Amino acid sequence: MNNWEPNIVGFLCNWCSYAGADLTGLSRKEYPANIKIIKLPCTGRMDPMFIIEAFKLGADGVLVSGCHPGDCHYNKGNLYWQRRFLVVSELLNNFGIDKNRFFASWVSASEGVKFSEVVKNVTEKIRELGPLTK
Amino acid sequence: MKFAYFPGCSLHSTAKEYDASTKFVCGRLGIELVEIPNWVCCGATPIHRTNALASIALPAKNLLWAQTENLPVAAPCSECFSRLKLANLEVAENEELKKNVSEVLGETYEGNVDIYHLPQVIIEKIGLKEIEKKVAKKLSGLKIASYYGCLLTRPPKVATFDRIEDPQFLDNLVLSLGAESVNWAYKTECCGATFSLSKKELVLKLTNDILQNAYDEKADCIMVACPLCHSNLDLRQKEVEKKYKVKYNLPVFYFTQLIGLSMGADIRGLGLKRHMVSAEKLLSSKGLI
Amino acid sequence: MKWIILKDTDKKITGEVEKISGQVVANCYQCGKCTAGCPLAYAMDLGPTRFIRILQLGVTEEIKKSNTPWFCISCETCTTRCPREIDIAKLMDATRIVSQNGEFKPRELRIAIFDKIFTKLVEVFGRPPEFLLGALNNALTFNLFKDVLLFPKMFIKGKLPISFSRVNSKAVQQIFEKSKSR
Amino acid sequence: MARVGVFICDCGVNIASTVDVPKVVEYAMTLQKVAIAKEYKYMCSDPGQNLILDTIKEYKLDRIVVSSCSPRMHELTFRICVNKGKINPYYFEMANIREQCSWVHQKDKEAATKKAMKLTEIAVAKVLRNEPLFPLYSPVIKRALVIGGGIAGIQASLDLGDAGHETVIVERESSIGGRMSQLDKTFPTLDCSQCILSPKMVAVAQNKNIKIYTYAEVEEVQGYVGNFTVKIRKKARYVDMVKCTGCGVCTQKCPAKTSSEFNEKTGDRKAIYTPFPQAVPNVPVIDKNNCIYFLKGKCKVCEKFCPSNAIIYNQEDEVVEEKFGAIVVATGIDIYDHSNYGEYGYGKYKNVLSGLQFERMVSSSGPTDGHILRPSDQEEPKDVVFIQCVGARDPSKGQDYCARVCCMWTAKQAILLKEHLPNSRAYIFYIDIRAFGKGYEEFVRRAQVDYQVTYLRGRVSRIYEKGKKLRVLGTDTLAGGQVEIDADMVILADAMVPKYDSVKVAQTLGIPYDTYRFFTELHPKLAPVETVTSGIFLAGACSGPKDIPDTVAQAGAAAAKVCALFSKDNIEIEPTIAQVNFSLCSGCETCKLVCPFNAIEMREREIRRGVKRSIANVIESVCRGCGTCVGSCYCKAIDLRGFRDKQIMAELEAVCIE
Repeated sequence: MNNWEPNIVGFLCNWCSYAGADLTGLSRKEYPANIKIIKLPCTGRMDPMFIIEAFKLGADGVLVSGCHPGDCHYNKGNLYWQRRFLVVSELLNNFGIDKNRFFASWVSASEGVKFSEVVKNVTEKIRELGPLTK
Repeated sequence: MKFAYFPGCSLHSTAKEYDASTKFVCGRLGIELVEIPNWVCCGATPIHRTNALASIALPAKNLLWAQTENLPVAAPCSECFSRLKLANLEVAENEELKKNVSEVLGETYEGNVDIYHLPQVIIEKIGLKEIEKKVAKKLSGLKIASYYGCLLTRPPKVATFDRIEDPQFLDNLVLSLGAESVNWAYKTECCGATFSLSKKELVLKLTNDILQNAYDEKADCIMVACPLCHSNLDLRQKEVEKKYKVKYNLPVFYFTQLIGLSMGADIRGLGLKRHMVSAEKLLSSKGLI
Repeated sequence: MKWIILKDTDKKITGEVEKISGQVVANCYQCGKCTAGCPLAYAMDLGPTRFIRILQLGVTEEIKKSNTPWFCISCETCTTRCPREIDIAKLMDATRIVSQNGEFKPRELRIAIFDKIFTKLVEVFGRPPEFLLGALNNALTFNLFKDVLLFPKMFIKGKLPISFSRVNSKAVQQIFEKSKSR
Repeated sequence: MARVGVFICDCGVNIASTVDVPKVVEYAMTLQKVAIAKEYKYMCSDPGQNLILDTIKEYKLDRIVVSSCSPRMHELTFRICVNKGKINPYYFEMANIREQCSWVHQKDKEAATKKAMKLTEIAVAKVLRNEPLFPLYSPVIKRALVIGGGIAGIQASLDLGDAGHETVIVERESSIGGRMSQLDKTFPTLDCSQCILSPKMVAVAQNKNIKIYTYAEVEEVQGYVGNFTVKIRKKARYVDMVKCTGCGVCTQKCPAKTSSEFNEKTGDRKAIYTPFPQAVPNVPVIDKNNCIYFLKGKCKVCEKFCPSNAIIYNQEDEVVEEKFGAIVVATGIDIYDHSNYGEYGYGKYKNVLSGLQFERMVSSSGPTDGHILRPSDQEEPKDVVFIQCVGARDPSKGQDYCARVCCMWTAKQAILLKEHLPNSRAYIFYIDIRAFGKGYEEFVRRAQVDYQVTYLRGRVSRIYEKGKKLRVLGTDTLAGGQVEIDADMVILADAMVPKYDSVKVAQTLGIPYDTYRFFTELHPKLAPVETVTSGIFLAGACSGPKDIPDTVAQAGAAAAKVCALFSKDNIEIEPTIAQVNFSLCSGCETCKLVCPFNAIEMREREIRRGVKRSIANVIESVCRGCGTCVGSCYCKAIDLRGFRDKQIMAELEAVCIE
């Protein structure tokens, strides 16, 4: 298990967090390469199934990131996601998945530095937790 | 209200009167001070200029007791307060430092002790209203320049209880005692305490600037909350007058002495006779003794 | 005016100062607010702003020669007002610590000696006896009669207890010994 | 049979110096259904696009993946290119291997290369599940809304009005004019600000295409490009706009005084007032918080003296709803609050003024009629100190950015001082002089040489009162010394900060803002007046500090963008919207409930012969494709085109399965 590298899925909303992640690149702020990003129009699109499915398929961690409350491009999609988030995170334990493997954050289009911090933090935490054992 | 009391070296030597008047005032206001057993020097400026780790470990050593007893700490000296609070903050912020400090001490210091400067204890925890109730004799007619010095209001992360520039809490206290507060510009300038023994000529200039400004703004006297400020402004005042060929004759009081005076305490008990610049003439001219 | 030969500059001292203080000197944009408010700048050769500049460039000789860090009085005015949030007083402390660590000779001996005496007294007694502090300082800086006129009066006023009590000295010595090794 | 072509871009060295591109190409070739993978230096360039077109023909490709920069940068470019190759533009996906790979993993080339392979694989997985989509069209309402009546809003409205488009200005204050009307002269030409602004204000009022709502605010914005529905609150001004002739008798007679916001609290105004004499419209308002009648129930002096019976004490706010095709945001700025600098004593010492306060003092329509007088005793000042960068370039105050105008503004004020009081002495403390505009450097030289203004390089540490004077403790880092000046007056240059409620405005409009709360452009260089929300444009300092020339230029640019939009009768809208699978829908109405745009209606539908049920239906012209309905549907009956469950699942599989 020496060569194990965490595999992390990042679901980002198109308007804030994806743009924020682009800004991280524009400002050349390094972060670990373990995260792979899937773009969504809005965190409101986030289906809880995606998260459970991700762990089922073997992801070690999942991050969902959207606009700050109030800043949603579609007014309130992120607020619906916020509600679902609480349910999903409780639900995960029932599936035998440590809910500490699941992260959510708000990153705006101007928070490039914050995005790199979030990813660093997530990667570090997952590294501590070790690989997901089924 | 109970506090772990850290008097600091000066209050056991050059500033015994500050210690005495503090105990008197706190007694009257119902503040219980328990002296930290076997406390040692906070390290003051010379140590943080020579040994970064010891400058945190020494204050932490003293705070260990407060940590076990779960008591907030009250420090009457600005230098001690600053060192104690900074040590606490830095240990709380920095895991590696916490590890190092704990190793040096042989005990784990967590960095979670509340540390207050003595004026903060009296003004914030007791409140000016309570003090006003206890004033037996208003200090009417006395024009007091409140001198905060450097470490009572700086740096911002340590001194968080009033605005940094142009602080007001001591001025408000002065008004509560029935005296007049002098609006002056040098209230937060540095007196140079650190160089008192090593670079006296620098200290004399800084002290002169402060005395001069208080004198120009027509203060009768200066009120301080730090034994180091006091020793420069009082002990060296004659020397300053001689060097700069001026005459100030400004008595320098500890704020606790003035509270004590307004509560009707005896001037000998407050240690007013121990000052180099005699206060008796001023106080009797205002009918306060 | 002198030449600053950039190939002769060296960031060794700067690096150590940054490490001890936790500050980044490149943050400084030389606005001069620290010097403007420094109560002792008048006595300094460079003043804090220019001192940070030579730290930025790594002009080793100038850093060693400057009295600026030695005259810093730790009043924190610069730190409080610095727009770039640099703890300038800490930079000055760190420079002196680098010197104490043997990197270079202290520029202001009298100040360095006082700091040494004070530290030693804390180490030995736990609380430094002020009488001894004054006396030793005078003796070691060849200034035997400094403040002598003050002593009798201080004595009468009860401000100069001549006593030597040791408090907690073992624990304190342990602090010094252990922290030296780091 | 799907045939995917993968095109991997070097982006010069931007990608290729970190990612081993040939390795990615090699990997892509091994992926399922990939017919060909190719590398090129600049895929977005003409030869790059031609390479794609030629390859499509040669290999009979029907789906395309480009691994290059962010789709936010070039998705549209490549969609157009793919379309030219006769492939539906939605049979295209991009893998972001620059912003989200090579630029952020520069220190670990191996990991970056592996990630680039994975990202390409993810895009291939998705494109295989894509479907052809066709653009939807929506009609454009050719009316523009301009929010803010400062110089930016005025210029944008004039340009739009002149182009023949109906335009509405909504201004919060009782007159248009904004910050520029507060200025005395403008740099570097020293034109009188009011003299060049007033004609434009009048022109706006007279333009038959432009309608002005002053003392009004935008409350709610619904809809999308070409079709916004906006609620505007017209605050009660207690004066009949039609009857009032602007004679000013009411203001003269009003007994209630308060400090004037227009004069930055350096002078007084009445409770019924126009902010300044040239106000447009020249109709006063009653300030309810200071009016004696509203406070105490008695007075009515204005009503008594009004010759045209224009006072209406019981007037109420009115909310109107109007339709617009485009919105120009020109909400402007506030001025930094200098009292955050305790060491400068602003607010404590009378003779420490803000730049705008000095501006009012110099203005001949200001409270001192243009005489420069020391506020403490109304004496003419001799020594005046100006300090630049107050509230700017100062991370300790959370204001990291350069104020952008204060170098020039301060030079101008020093010149005005010397013109008014030739025997005075002016000192300017600066850190750097940023005089990059046309004629700016020459202007600063004039201040230094012709007007003998003393420039001192350094920040001031402290100001305190000493007798009648202000002692200023500064430094001159060039001379290498501390500087002490006993000044009569100190002027702290003003930094522009976002309007206090900019976040609320951004949220109402659905546009992003930066960490300082300024609105964010679509692209800082290439799309400086657009926002991510199409149909909403930015003008002036609401997106960051700007001087007048830049503001006017930007306002014109915003107007041109609106004109371009209005040149079409219908506009294309993204077809990536929601779609209901009628046979799965249970009719629970959850989607209808969560939809932020009311784009879902319930409709009776025959699902089987003879069986009718009420099920959800997406109104295509209203849906904006956020997918919130999809995320909350219990029966998986609703899906989002372009981001279907099966597409995201395919991406997920590609990520997770090694």
